[in-house]
Amino acid sequence: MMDPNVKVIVDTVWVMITAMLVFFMNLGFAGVESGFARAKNSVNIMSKNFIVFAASSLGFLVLGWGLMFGNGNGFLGLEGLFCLSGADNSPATGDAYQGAYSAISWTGVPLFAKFFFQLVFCGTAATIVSGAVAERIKYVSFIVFTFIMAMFIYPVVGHWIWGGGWLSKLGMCDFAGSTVVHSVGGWAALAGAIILGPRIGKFDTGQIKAIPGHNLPLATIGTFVLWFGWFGFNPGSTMAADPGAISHVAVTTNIAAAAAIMSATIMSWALMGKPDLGMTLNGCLAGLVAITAPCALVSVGSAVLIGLIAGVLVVAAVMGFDRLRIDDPVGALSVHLVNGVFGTLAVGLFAQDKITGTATGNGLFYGGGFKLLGAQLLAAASVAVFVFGAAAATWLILKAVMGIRVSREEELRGLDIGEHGNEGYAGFQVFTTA
Amino acid sequence: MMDPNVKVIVDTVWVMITAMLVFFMNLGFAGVESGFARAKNSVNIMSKNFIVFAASSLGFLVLGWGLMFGNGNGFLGLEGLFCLSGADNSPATGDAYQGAYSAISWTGVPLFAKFFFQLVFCGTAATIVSGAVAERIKYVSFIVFTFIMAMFIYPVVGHWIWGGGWLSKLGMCDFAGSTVVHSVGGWAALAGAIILGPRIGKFDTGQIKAIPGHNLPLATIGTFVLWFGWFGFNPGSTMAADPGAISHVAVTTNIAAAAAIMSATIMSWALMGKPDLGMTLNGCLAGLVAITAPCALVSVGSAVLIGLIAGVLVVAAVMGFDRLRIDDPVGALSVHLVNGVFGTLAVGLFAQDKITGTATGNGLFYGGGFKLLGAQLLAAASVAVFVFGAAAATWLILKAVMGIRVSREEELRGLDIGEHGNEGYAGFQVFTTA
Amino acid sequence: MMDPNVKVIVDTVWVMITAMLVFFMNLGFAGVESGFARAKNSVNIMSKNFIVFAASSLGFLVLGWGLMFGNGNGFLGLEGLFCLSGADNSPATGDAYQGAYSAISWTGVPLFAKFFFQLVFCGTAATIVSGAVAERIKYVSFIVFTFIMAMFIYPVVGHWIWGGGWLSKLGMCDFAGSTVVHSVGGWAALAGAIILGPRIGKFDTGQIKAIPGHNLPLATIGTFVLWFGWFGFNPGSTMAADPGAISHVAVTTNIAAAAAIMSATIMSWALMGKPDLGMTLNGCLAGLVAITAPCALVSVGSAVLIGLIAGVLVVAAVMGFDRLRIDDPVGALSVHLVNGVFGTLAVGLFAQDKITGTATGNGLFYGGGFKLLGAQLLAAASVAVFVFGAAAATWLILKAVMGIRVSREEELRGLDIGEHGNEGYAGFQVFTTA
Amino acid sequence: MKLIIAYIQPHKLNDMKQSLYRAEVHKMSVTNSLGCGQQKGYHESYRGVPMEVNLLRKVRLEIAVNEDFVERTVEAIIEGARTGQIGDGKIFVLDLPECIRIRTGERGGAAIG
Amino acid sequence: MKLIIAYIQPHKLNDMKQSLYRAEVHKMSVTNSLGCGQQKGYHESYRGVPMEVNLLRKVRLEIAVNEDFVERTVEAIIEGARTGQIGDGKIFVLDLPECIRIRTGERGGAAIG
Amino acid sequence: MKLIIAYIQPHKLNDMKQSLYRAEVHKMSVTNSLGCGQQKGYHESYRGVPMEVNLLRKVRLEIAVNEDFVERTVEAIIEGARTGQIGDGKIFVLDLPECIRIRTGERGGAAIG
Ligand SMILES: Nc1ncnc2c1ncn2[C@@H]1O[C@H](COP(=O)(O)OP(=O)(O)O)[C@@H](O)[C@H]1O
Ligand SMILES: Nc1ncnc2c1ncn2[C@@H]1O[C@H](COP(=O)(O)OP(=O)(O)O)[C@@H](O)[C@H]1O
Ligand SMILES: Nc1ncnc2c1ncn2[C@@H]1O[C@H](COP(=O)(O)OP(=O)(O)O)[C@@H](O)[C@H]1O
Repeated sequence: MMDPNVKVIVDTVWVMITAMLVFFMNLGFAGVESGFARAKNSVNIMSKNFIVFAASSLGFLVLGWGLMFGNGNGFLGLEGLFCLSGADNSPATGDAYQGAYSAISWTGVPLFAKFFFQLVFCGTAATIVSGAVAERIKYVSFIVFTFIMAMFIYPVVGHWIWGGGWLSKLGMCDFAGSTVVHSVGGWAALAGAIILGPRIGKFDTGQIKAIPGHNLPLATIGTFVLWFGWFGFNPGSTMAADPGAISHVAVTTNIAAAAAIMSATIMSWALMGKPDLGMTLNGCLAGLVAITAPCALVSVGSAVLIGLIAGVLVVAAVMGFDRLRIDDPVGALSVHLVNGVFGTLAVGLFAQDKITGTATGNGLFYGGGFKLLGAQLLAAASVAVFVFGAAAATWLILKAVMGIRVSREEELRGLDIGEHGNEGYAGFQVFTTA
Repeated sequence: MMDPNVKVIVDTVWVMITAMLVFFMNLGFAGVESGFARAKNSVNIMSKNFIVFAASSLGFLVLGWGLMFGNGNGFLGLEGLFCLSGADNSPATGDAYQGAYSAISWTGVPLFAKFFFQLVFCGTAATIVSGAVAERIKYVSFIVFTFIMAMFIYPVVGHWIWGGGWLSKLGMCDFAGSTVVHSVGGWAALAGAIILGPRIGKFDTGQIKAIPGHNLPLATIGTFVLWFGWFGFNPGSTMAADPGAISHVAVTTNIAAAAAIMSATIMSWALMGKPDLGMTLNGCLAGLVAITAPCALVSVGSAVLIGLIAGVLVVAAVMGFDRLRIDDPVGALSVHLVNGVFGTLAVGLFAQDKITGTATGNGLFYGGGFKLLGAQLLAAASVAVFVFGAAAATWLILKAVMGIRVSREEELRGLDIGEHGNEGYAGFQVFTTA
Repeated sequence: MMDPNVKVIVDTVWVMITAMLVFFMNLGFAGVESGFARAKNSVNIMSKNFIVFAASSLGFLVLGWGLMFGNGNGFLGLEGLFCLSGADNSPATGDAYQGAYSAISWTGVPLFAKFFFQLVFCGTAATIVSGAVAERIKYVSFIVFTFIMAMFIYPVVGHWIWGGGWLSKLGMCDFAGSTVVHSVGGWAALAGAIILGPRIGKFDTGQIKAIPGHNLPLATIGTFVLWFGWFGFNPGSTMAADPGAISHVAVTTNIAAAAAIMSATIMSWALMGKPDLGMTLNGCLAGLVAITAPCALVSVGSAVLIGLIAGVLVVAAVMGFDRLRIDDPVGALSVHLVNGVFGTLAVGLFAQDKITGTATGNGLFYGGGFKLLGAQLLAAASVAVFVFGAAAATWLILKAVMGIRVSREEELRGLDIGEHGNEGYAGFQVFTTA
Repeated sequence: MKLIIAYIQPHKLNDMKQSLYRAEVHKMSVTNSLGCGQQKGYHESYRGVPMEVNLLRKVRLEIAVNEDFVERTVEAIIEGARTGQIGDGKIFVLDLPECIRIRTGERGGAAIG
Repeated sequence: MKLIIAYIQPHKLNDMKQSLYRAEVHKMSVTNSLGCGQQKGYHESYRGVPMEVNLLRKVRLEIAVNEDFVERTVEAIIEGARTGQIGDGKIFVLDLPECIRIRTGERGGAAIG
Repeated sequence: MKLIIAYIQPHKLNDMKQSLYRAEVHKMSVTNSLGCGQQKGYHESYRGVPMEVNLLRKVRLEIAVNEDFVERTVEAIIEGARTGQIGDGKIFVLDLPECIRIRTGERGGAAIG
């Protein structure tokens, strides 16, 4: 047995560094979302993506953490609710742990390390919403919604799955957050996109109009950063420097992304005649989202399959949401919602018990029958109902109270001038006809 | 007691990785500064921000390190001055250490690890100047100034505070460099901005004219990178993988940034009617600068307060420097100087003895009386006098010898063509009327 | 002797984190290459740089790794060729190791950690080609070539030098890959650039025409990211958290870059009258490439010299390739090929035996005579012959089978529209006259 | 022949293209422009400094037509561009003595369309 | 009516707007343009390759005025744009037979201002 | 005097500058423009949505010349810009009653060159 102090140190170093990488994903989201939007809204999108993490940081500290990890019932945390105020003797683990946050006492790092790592995940869920509501939402309403996300919606689901709640008790397993982070963000985004309605011009004339993004190089940079950050997101979710697990997760994560890039590119090549860069980028993210839940629970071969499927799904979904007249400027729904759900189910299909140590039982394809798959399905469904419902309610209340959509004039001229009084690219000649 | 070899290894890994993150901040500064400037000067600003770290690397190696950490008197290092040539038996620490650089023998990592970590801090101080003198300074003069900064000005102050000099002996405490790095950079920048004078058109007609930045998305990307890098800057300053300390510092650092983002945004919303993205970004940096000195010495609650104040200060300062007719295109003074000083004093107010192990005594608000606050005040004042004086002298000499400002024609056409013969965005239609 | 488990853990953490940094270099290449190209080709270049790592990931997994590290003869790996299928008991090292990949059993990390680290290096070699063939190559042909690179060309050379092949047996030493990665990429790029021919307008009228890059800030951002990533590339190549070695390598790597930045800038200042930002950036990369092989084998002083020379070489080479009418839009040949070769030879000149532990014998300047230099020369030459030959053959076959160059009309209008149906900067007014 | 120059609100460009097509005017040239007119512009503040923006984004059209097309073209522009609000823009009609099609060298009315 | 087209140095735009306001000319359209004239341009080198830049950034103005405003407008432009150095630019005055205000349909002189 | 306006394919700009220099026409102004003409444009798809691009990138030239230069200028433009393919562009020639050189105040033919 190795020196326990050393283990705490190395685990903490690993958790902190991977958490920093996940934090860095905020830059990635900002790049992707503003790159896929129009120049006249670039400042607004940057502002949203920037302030969203500030709001999450405050909201998750004040209440979110407590609701998510506080000892409580199957649905909510109840102990040490506010500002990490609960008793805690971290890094003590297992039975040695005494405190208000037992659900996360399996990892032997200081409380603040746990908090910081969980905080960056909360921020990710909140930022996903930003993309789907882009180019038309009121800045202030978005900020308020972000607080609701970080303080209530995200932590409640988090409690169910990672906080010792009812879903975890049913054996549902979401290793790094395909459901907890991505589909939670996705369902909230869907509610927002539907309630806001499409951007002016998107579906006006009956048929679907393309609204090209203003800076695809920026979107590409953003996607690279997200891919990079995912090496914190997934391998870091071990919350311990376990050599076998972290290297396995890094490889499955990367190969799923690679496979999805290929299948999404080929798919768009086939369907549209040319390989659309936007689809290639969305494909990468789709693969990463899909492998997030299973990354430590499946083999490298399964990861390739999961990636290939994710890449096909995302292209179909982007086109599908347009057909459904749901306007998602950056493809956030196709990436995070659709593939968050798929990744969650993929665990039920491809999981191999203890492949990196985590006991999950086998998935359907490995003789585990429907037990695990059932739990995953139930989780996906119940999260859908709760998050979509809660988010829709929140959006509708905000709509009634303060309004959530900018005026037609402002939308036409651009939210940069309207909401911020700034121009994204002062001096540049930009056609703002669309 | 844990295996000392292991401690050296883990500490070195931590120090090296966090140092790399701090290095990465160079990208952040480049993005923020060029984004806030005009397109016609973007190449010049990128060039300055790029070469500044090369110059610092050479200058700090040749002399800076020796002056800063060499054994000497209260004001200067005298032993092993040049090129790390002094005797040294790192990673030996404390009494076991024998060598020319005793002041930094408290950390048990190899000499080169100490050097690399300190080098990236030196580079940060030098790069701060770049923003305040942007859009009008001669490239060559800036390069020369950078060498002076890295070889003399920065190391001298560094010796006073981190090199066992007179201020450290008085109990002054600057954990990660609000004074050593940020206000040193800030005072040098102030001297430069005053001696250079404002950009053409900024204050010409008597009143203040706005000169919008050309690429706010780039500025936002840059700020995200700085925020990311700060997780190396502050937690890394433990120079040891101390689980409790590094996780505490990460949380205080992040929450101060979040609080400052909020207060700066609300402040600009209130004062200007709309939330200016530039102010939100400056707010983030202000919070980070302000928490740099106290990050390991104060509670999370205090960090929130410090952040809130920093956000308000930076907005007031940006508007104030305009009123004073001091032209700082990117807000470097408001961020690094004003909040560097504030952060230094905040230690004297909010410090709680040994909160993460460092013995500082309590600050004023925690019953420590004026002892610590006094030392912090004295440090802030003496650094102001020395750096402003030394920098002003340097700028004036350079002005006499080689000139420091480009010609009027060149400034109007842009420094990209004038100084480099390049265009930042060849092919793009950019209005260069302002 | 320290706890072996701990060593495995810390080494794995180090290897994984540095590998992530190397992965991140993909963003850097994308930024540099598209920034130096024209706006009308920015989407295509981003697409190439994005998909190249996906293709490498799949290709290296399927076959590349096995050819490179599988036990075999001096020229090829033969055991465990496909999909890491060979027997392996990593992290066992030395004699304790039993498996198909003995050549890399010197590092005590899990197989997947070895694979992930080697994969990101393979990706780098493949991506180098992208820059030299930019603005005229067919997307599909580039993708096919990338698979050939990752599955055959790169692994074969890798086997010779890092896989226990004939060159390693001759005592040739390439610490982090000046030859294995950079000159391999460079020779393949040279073959491509020659066979493709220059871009329309580059040499048409007999004399050389300048084709300015469309986004130098983006190119600068990219170079910063590469510099950052190199701290994974070189220090990580220890594949073990050896405090002395990693800190030494970080310092030599950084100082060589700094010196090269200075010499390249001064050189372009002298030759062209003004300091061209593009040359400064290429200078940085040149220094990094040149120090890649010697980083752990030479002193800091030698690193400065190597950097200075690299900076001069790259400027001369950029101008030289133009004179030779070889069109390399981003300077990939001058950076990776010329300095990859130079760095390889520099080991033979400046190496000091065991300076960080690796036994190389001394270089020429340290009394080691021509032994080491000879091995380095032989390696450089044989790699040149093999890679240039293999790549040229591949390009010619692709040319015959599917064509490698886009049509004149497409090249004039831009590959973004032609190959992808996208615009990089929709809405922006961009002159596409050149 | 006449050369018709029109300044319109950027977001009306698509509507106007439609109305021109309906009027069988298929050829035009578009540039973007900044305009200063009745529309007084707006006040913003950048980093705390108030700034008055009085050059607003407009789109400039140039359409060369034969005499008999002038009126329908003007009407089509008005139909497509009009909102009734200040800032709608202006149409200027110039005489166009000569017009040449580069491809064929045709001149005059034949070259217009 | 006349249509006045002027090419000036970009950095003189603000001065010129002032002088036009003083001359009570409040309406104008501005585009940016590249110009090649007496001003010979400059030599640069990009990555070691010399390049001759002879298309310089200029600003193009278009101002439609009634006859009685022509002279004062021209003078105002000269006053605002002149530096006495090569590159100051040119003014071109065209006849403007017709002018229509899209918002109201007004025509002729009434529509100009 | 005449004011010659030409729309050409962007990539022909350099050839045309050459042919104009040969014709001793050294002064011109260039802006970029989007054009819609015979050239039908092209179909693309963005994120799976088909889009029809019918405004193509063109370059717009403005050259003021004295009467005796008109023909050679027109020919030089045709020589430089012509490819024989749809999309080559158009030349429009307007009367130019007045021309002023801002620097000197010179007027008329003297100010053109
Ligand atoms: N006399 C003029 N000369 C040149 N451009 C003009 C003139 N009058 C109007 N414009 C152009 O038309 C645009 C709209 O004019 P404006 O007066 O705001 O519209 P309206 O006449 O409907 O109030 C202006 O922004 C400007 O670009
Ligand atoms: N004959 C012309 N046709 C079109 N544009 C012209 C002509 N003469 C000058 N210009 C425009 O005016 C600008 C300034 O002309 P230039 O000859 O440099 O000024 P100056 O006459 O003061 O020397 C040129 O860059 C060009 O844009
Ligand atoms: N009647 C017109 N009015 C304004 N611009 C025109 C007109 N006809 C042609 N153009 C411009 O010339 C360009 C080339 O015209 P096009 O008809 O495609 O060339 P071609 O006549 O050789 O087929 C168009 O894109 C447009 O910018």
